Amino acid sequence: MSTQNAPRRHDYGPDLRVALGPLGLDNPVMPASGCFGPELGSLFDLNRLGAMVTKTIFFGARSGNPAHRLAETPGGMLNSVGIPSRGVDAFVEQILPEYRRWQTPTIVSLGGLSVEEYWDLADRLRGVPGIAALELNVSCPNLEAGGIEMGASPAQVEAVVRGVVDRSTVPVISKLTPNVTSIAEIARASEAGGATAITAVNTLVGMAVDLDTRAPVIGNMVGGLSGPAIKPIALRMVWEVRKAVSIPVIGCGGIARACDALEFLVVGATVVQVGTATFTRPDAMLGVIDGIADYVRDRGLESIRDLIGTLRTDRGAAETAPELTLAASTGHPAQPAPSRSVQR
Amino acid sequence: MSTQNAPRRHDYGPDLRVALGPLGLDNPVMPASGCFGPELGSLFDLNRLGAMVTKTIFFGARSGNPAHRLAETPGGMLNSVGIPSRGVDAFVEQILPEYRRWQTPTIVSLGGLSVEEYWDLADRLRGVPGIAALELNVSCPNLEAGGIEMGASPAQVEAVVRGVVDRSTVPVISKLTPNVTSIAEIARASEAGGATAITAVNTLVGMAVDLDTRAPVIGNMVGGLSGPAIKPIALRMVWEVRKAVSIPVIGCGGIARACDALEFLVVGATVVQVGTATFTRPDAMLGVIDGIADYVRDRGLESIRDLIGTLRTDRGAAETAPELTLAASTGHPAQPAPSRSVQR
Amino acid sequence: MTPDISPADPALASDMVGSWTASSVRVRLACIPDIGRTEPTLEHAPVLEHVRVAADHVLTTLDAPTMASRAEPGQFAMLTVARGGEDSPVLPRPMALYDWDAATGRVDFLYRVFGDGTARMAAWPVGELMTAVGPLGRPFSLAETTASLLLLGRGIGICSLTALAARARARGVAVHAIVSARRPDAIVATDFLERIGATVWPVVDTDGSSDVERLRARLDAQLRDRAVDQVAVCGSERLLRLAAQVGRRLDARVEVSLEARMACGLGYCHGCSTGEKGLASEAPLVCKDGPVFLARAEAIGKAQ
Amino acid sequence: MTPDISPADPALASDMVGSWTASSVRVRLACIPDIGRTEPTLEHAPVLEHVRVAADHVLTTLDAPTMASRAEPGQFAMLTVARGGEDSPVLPRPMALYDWDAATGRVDFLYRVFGDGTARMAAWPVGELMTAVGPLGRPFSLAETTASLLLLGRGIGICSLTALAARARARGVAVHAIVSARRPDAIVATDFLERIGATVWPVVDTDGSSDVERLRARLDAQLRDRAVDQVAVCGSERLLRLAAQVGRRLDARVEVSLEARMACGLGYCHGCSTGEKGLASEAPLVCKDGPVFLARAEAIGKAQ
Ligand SMILES: Cc1cc2nc3c(=O)[nH]c(=O)nc-3n(C[C@H](O)[C@H](O)[C@H](O)COP(=O)(O)OP(=O)(O)OC[C@H]3O[C@@H](n4cnc5c(N)ncnc54)[C@H](O)[C@@H]3O)c2cc1C
Ligand SMILES: Cc1cc2nc3c(=O)[nH]c(=O)nc-3n(C[C@H](O)[C@H](O)[C@H](O)COP(=O)(O)OP(=O)(O)OC[C@H]3O[C@@H](n4cnc5c(N)ncnc54)[C@H](O)[C@@H]3O)c2cc1C
Ligand SMILES: Cc1cc2nc3c(=O)[nH]c(=O)nc-3n(C[C@H](O)[C@H](O)[C@H](O)COP(=O)(O)O)c2cc1C
Ligand SMILES: Cc1cc2nc3c(=O)[nH]c(=O)nc-3n(C[C@H](O)[C@H](O)[C@H](O)COP(=O)(O)O)c2cc1C
Ligand code: FES
Ligand code: FES
Repeated sequence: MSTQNAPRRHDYGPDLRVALGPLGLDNPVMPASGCFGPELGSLFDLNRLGAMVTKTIFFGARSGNPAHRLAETPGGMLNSVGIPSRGVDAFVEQILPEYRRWQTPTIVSLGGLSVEEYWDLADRLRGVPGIAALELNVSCPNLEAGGIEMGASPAQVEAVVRGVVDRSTVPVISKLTPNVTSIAEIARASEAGGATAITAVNTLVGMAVDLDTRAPVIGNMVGGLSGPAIKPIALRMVWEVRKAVSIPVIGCGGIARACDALEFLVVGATVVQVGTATFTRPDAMLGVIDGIADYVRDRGLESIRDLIGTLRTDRGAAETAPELTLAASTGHPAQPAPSRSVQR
Repeated sequence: MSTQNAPRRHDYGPDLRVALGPLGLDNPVMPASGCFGPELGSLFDLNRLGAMVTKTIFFGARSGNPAHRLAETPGGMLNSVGIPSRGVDAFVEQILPEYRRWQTPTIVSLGGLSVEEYWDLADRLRGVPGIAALELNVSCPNLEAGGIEMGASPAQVEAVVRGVVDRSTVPVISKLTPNVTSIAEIARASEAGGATAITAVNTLVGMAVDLDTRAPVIGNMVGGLSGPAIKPIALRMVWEVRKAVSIPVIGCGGIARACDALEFLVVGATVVQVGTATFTRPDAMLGVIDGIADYVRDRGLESIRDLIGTLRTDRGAAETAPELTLAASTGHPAQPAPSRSVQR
Repeated sequence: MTPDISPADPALASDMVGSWTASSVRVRLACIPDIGRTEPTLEHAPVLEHVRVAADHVLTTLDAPTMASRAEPGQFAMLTVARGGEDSPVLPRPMALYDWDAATGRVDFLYRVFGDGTARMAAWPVGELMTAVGPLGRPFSLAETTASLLLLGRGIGICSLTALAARARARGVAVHAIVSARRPDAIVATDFLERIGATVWPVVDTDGSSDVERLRARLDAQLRDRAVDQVAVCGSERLLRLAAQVGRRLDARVEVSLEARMACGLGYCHGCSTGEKGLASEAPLVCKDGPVFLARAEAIGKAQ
Repeated sequence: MTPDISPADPALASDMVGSWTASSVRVRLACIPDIGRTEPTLEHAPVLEHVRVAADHVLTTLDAPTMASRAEPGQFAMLTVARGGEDSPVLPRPMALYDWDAATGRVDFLYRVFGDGTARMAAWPVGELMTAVGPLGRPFSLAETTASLLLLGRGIGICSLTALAARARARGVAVHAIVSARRPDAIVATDFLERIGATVWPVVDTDGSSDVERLRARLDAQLRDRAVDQVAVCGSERLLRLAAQVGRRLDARVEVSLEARMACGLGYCHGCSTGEKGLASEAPLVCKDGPVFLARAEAIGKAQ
């Protein structure tokens, strides 16, 4: 399972392999939880994906939220599916086998309405074959703590992660909510809890109103905003997480094309997840993988790993033609500004 | 200056007057700070606006951020202008007189890098004629508190607001940042500090990377995301603020058309601000006002005030045709779901 | 307005969509067996042509041979309305397969230009590729023994019924179609239905002919001597109730095609649940457990 | 690579855009007086036609009579690229006024189809209204005494210079235009310039003719006997430096048109600052204090 030795299921040309701790991946592209299912296997070869991620499962069965569960917004969408679940036993017996029809590693997303629910799930899944890693969706209300989002509390996130890590033999990924003042703080709590990697981010809480009825469009009143609209926010948060922790980061939020994914890799994501874009075009992930391969090849890089975290923060040097500099006119040390302004 | 007696500068047909405490407005539409200037007066009649809002001013002169200061994103834009300022004296002597060419009330936006800077500004502006209200832009880093955004701390927001209220004779509006876990908490702090109204929200922090140079597109690395992309988030936050406080709320974020503004009014905003849309179409605010008037007229409402805060949260009743109900099939008390699913 | 509630039936619960109740009749919906569904495919399909068929109604033809070869009446496709370089609108649009030809690979969609997505569909440049996923969902059933089929379509709801009508006519089944719309210029598909030899009753709100009580009376009169073995309905709750009552009286099987907002159309996003509450697990999904459901009318007894 | 820095000149500071330094020459930019600017207007202007003038280059004509009646050479407009029902792209596109006719109200823009916004402009349905704000910014100056004008335009930078050329020719001024582009098929505006009687030197990267040292030599040779009173440049830093050096040698006034990302074009959003750091207050705004700036070359002395 190590990066270097893992057999590659598909030849992308350049070396696109990455690793999340002990889990080696053929390429850095995987679906976002809730935006993927084995049903997609009838549309394209799921062996081409870096990994598969299940929809979040809960311990028991849940019916999910009332309709409407979806609404479209400028450049994005709101969803409040409410995580219907057939329960963990049905998952292991009926759903997980579906995933095992492909060689692609399967990451199972776990949810809970209390810290212990995550732990119980981890206990139940311990040793179940066909699970490459667990992703903890902590964007759930903690019913024991008054319904406040679990993921907003560093202490609760750390407790959830630590408990699951203690109970698992596979890598544990902590998936963070963006609805917080400091995502860096939650990232550090995840790392402290023993997470192998961090996924950033889940959806931003949003709302829409139907002006005919003056009622919220979404049955649950509020829903999660996803899609290209949130990409700038997600990218900034991934960068903040990257600076806060030393474990790998999985970037997620608004990625529709290779260029989006590359921005996440440049700011320091090791892996990217594609969510909403799979609805727009079910084969979006293939375009992302191919486009990343093209970029790596065109730039003459040895491997995708030479790209990750290469954000240039010395803007002047990065942007200014060597022989020309727009210099400060006040005698301060040169603070070069972009020279582009006259270039066309 | 009371709502009922204020002479109306323009006849909109229906009664669109609203009030922010003692400040009566002809209609509920005003620009968002930083997205407006008297320069627009050459394009349309600024007397048609409910109010005018200045760009945020600082006490001293500031040069602002390096280029690029702007970038476009899906359904929105990033900006990091950095609030260049000629300082408060230049503002009073050169800029404020420009605004006074119109009868529309002028709201002056204040910024600061410490709690005291806001207070000093309030002291300096006390009694200056032509200022209808102050709006406190607390989305500024507090340099004295390690550069953390002032608006993320309830205590600091309360201190800023209270100090300015103590020093002012005009209404004080607290403008909140959306980059927090609980905007309700910051809203309550503003109310406790004595704010007359609350504006929600400022921009969400975002980022973009130039894949040619691998440097951030924005000179300041990160910028504020605005425009239609953020509307669902802003709307949700306005609703949360509405539920948290009893003072009027000014909704802001992604409003481009009357239908957007109406959604904010329905969830409980008394006034709306239009920012980015004025760049897209400089006359966007006129379209918003006219469209609101049409809606109020078409629905047979007496006044815009009959619309504010009328969100229906009893979904079934709002959505279901009276004679038909999709009933639960398990014997639980009826939980009507939308009947729309078969209506087309 | 509190509806009558039928007692819980745990065995049926997960298959149950819900029940519509009216003064004297309750309509219960249930899933039909998952046998008619065919394997979907993703095609980058060129748009072949657009034909404006009525006010705001457009028929768009795609070249989608695999979909055409697998389609069954009542199935639908998810059509991406973001063009090549665009990433939004993020959601594809669910559209019934109006008509198709397995030999040529042509698939037709007939839709009302309603919002942004359908406006984009109608403006899609001819020749440009559109991402299309289908066929999706469980089709209408058509029993071997069916000799007479009644269709009730409201608005563009009729577009989900045309292919069933064509299949039925090809088998020699008699087809009667009530095509209901607000205004005469929103009546669509009647030419298609007439061409294949269906009896068509167009009815509209503007002259009151679409009124459900008038329809009921007319149906009572016209159907007196004829048997109806099957009823298919789409696009209106009132028509659904009428259909269920007719079906109950004539002992005919009634199927309804439902709509819901959809993201995936395949069954993995759970966005299109009928939203039924109070079930132990999730209510049926319109895209995967439907869009066609079985409808049964039941008289509401006193003893609940 | 650390550039030479000129000592602070507080009086100039707020007018100073910056200085480009090369091995032996520094180019200093300063604002020109705010006298030529005209009052902008907002027009909902019908698109009259699109003409494809070169590979990826389109000339679009608007019916914008007020703008046409007020325009001055070097000014620009902000064109909304979101169509009627759309709210994004949120930023309008700054475009130089390429040519106009106050009598008919026609205004031409010539642009390279580059990204989403320019692609939308080129695809804008003829007859549909486009929101256009202009004329904006400070125009080029043209002194009464000017008898000979040299233009240096790189890429679509030439589009900011055409109107100045026309104005100059109308006054009988001799106009020499160097039109530089990457490839021959990206050379634009030469037909316009020839029609008005300018001498045009098209140069391209593909045959090396656009190389700045070759241009310098050619200019040295050709300009030996002729006077050049004014130089206007747009679209390239190298050409700007060349222009400044030529201007310094011939004692000619040199003006450059700059670009920056813009949101308002009017001076209130502060998005387009030249970004100069270290000034006491804000650096000049390209939209309002420019886009045309005065450029001066200075030899770099030892004693800084
Ligand atoms: C299975 C199925 C088959 C359909 N077949 C047809 C058909 O043959 N002809 C036809 O005209 N219409 C059909 N519809 C309805 C069609 O999908 C909607 O009219 C269309 O999505 C409207 O998109 P819009 O962008 O124009 O409207 P908008 O209101 O701008 O759409 C906004 C969002 O709401 C969704 N939405 C809006 N209305 C509906 C609706 N009625 N059902 C589901 N989602 C909706 C859209 O998909 C989109 O995500 C069908 C719907 C379903 C579920
Ligand atoms: C005063 C002025 C006059 C101009 N005149 C012309 C002209 O006559 N012909 C012409 O072809 N181009 C001209 N440009 C450049 C033109 O504005 C850009 O090419 C255009 O904005 C690109 O838009 P896009 O959507 O196609 O590109 P994208 O890259 O998709 O644009 C993304 C964003 O960046 C901005 N942007 C991209 N390139 C530039 C640029 N070079 N300058 C400013 N903003 C940019 C866009 O406005 C937009 O907000 C001018 C620019 C300025 C400032
Ligand atoms: C319909 C839908 C369902 C989702 N369900 C889940 C889920 O079950 N668990 C989870 O962790 N995230 C879920 N998400 C969030 C996505 O995994 C992802 O974090 C988010 O959508 C941002 O990425 P995107 O912009 O690429 O969609 C869901 C998102 C959508 C749109
Ligand atoms: C270019 C730009 C400059 C802004 N400057 C300020 C400012 O000076 N003070 C402030 O409080 N908000 C400022 N904002 C934020 C807006 O006032 C507004 O809160 C935000 O843009 C969301 O609204 P919108 O989506 O309608 O633009 C600025 C926004 C933009 C886009
Ligand atoms: S639309 Fe995704 S499950 Fe039905
Ligand atoms: S573009 Fe707004 S100030 Fe220049």
